[in-house]
Amino acid sequence: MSTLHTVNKSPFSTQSLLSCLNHAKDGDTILMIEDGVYGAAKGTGLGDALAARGGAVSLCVLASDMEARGLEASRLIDGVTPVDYAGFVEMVVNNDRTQSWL
Amino acid sequence: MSTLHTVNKSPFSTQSLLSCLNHAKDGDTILMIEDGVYGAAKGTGLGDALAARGGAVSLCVLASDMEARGLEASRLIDGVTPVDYAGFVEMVVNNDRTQSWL
Amino acid sequence: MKIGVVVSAGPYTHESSDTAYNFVKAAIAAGHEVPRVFFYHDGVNVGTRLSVPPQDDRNIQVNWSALAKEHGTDLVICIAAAQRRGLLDENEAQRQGKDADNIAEGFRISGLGQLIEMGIQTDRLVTFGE
Amino acid sequence: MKIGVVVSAGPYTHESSDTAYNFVKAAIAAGHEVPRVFFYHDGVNVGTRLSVPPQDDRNIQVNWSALAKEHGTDLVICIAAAQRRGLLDENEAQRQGKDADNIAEGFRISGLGQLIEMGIQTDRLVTFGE
Amino acid sequence: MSETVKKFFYVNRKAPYGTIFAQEALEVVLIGAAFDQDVSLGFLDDGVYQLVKGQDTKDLGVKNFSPTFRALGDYDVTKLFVEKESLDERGLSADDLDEIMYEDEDDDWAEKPSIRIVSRAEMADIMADQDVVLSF
Amino acid sequence: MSETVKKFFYVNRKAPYGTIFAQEALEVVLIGAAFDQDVSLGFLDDGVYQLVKGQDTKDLGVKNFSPTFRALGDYDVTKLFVEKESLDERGLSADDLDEIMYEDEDDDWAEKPSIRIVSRAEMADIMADQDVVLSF
Repeated sequence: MSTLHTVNKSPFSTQSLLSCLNHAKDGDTILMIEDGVYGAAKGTGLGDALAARGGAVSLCVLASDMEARGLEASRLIDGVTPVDYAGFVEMVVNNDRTQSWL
Repeated sequence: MSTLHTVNKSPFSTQSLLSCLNHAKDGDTILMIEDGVYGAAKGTGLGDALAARGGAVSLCVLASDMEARGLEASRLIDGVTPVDYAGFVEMVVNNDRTQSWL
Repeated sequence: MKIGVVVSAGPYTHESSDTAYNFVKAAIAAGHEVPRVFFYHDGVNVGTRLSVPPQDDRNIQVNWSALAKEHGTDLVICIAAAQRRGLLDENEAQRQGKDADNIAEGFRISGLGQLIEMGIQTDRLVTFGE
Repeated sequence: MKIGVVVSAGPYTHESSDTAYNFVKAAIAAGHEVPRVFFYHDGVNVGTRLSVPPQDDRNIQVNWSALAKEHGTDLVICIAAAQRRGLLDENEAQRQGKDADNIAEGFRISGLGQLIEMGIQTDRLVTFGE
Repeated sequence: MSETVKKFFYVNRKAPYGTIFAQEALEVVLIGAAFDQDVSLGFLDDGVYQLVKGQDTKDLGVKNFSPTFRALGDYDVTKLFVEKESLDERGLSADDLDEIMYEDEDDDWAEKPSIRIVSRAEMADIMADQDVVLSF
Repeated sequence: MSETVKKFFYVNRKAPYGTIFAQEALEVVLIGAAFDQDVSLGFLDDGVYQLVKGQDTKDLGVKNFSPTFRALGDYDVTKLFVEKESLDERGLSADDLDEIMYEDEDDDWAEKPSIRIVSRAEMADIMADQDVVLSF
């Protein structure tokens, strides 16, 4: 039994990613979409908090939202995987529920 | 030359109040409205940051938004003044410009 | 698998309705079923036929209407949320004494029960919002 | 003093249009002039005459229209923002080949220049938004 | 209605009045109650503000929907989980919240509190035990 | 038009694409440029993301408006203040931003950068020196 969490807000303007990290359980997946993709960039204080959960929780980011914002794969925190919409659908199917951190 | 700053977001969900505090200058006024009124409550970590600027910056909160949310005057940080809409208008007039931290 | 989708933010203003549209297309392409999309909060505004986006921009309403036509997806707009925000079909307009309606083809107005029903009858539910 | 006001969030969804309305009433009551209110972003949706809020709730559009009638306040809806979001007057509807319009009495549709002009011609400008 | 009983969870993370999400979430809960599912509500982050007592919207001119929470028991919605850490961070305690009761039909209609204060870890466990999560 | 020249300041605090505010702010700047006022733009908090180079919205299906910033010089909008602390917090530096140039008519049409990196304290000073502040 696992959950897919989606986060669509910048972690620098809202607390959504932080709250998501505080509630995600081992084996869950966090997918960063829309302005949420900024949370996947390394070199920030938040990035360290995210990377710390990287083993227990799968971290993904929506590729088309990265590209729109000029966020290159080379800037991603180690262990964060870019996915396309087909991958997004697969994650929804492969987890028991999806929770959106709006 | 002084500025009225309005903050309408909860400081626990967005960074608006913090960013406002980081840019307000001595002699300015910060008015907390809508969900921003939660920033005026004492007993929180953020309250201390706000109180620290309380001497140099005037801190106000819109009374009707406090009442709607059940925030009683006794819970306000020392030095924060509740105002009504007439007071809001006066502050707009008495400062040289108004900046909304949306 | 049956996937239900909720759209709860307004078109153009927030990216959510675009993300939802891309997601639904991908889900159908992968062989899943998206029997219904439920539009709530400002999401109801996706269903207005009066919007005229710039020529070089996508037309969110037209995209959704085309998707409904092609795949039979039931696009349901919440009646309570729609009334507040001024989104009406012909029946509602008549009932409310309004002289115009603005709902687009492929969308229909119904109650919140349709959202709960979607939650019961689908295997997964995904919300896209503000 | 002349005070200009910008409303940039949608009605009911965000409190901003209520706050703006209360502010404008208080400013006029205090003897100031509010020559214009400019509606931008989702704020344009304040001006639809098709909204039907619950009986026990306030009617945001009706309140603004009454204010415009009583005090002559110029309620301007941004045309570019309005087109995207499906807010049209009769002229615009005709020009865009749409079969309905939805603007309320007391509101008018015009360009962004009206916002800049308001900034130039008023002594203060206050923005209420999302 | 359907024979299936699913666990429905309503996630409330936003303050009341500044935005309509809290109020429109409650409208879903009320309609959803008719479907005989297993319903819980979670209040965390700014969502805990929805339950603060003493809300008075007279001067604001909008509808005060907080009394509706007290009516939820009549609709058999009796599980309102409130996160302790979210209260703490906001300088609030359980005493600052409205008293919301229900009558337990399995216990001779005894009056019991609907609000249950839970830790963040417990809230995470509750979330992980749901079939349908609706986020507001 | 009016004879008055006022200092107009556009405050950009939001990221592009997730919401429309950045794009619709730019639309105001373009129209406003015709009014011959003293225009500056401030980019702080998530607003600095608007200027990041390499934006490609092809797969997203929305319009890429970032090239419009490079055209602002033609409209005599040449003062784009970017807050250094906001860049730092996001792991960004000036090198990550688009190159935006203008031709200085007072200096023999020399090409000069429109983007000026300023400290938070300088941004506060710039804000405190304006007549009209438009927030997005």
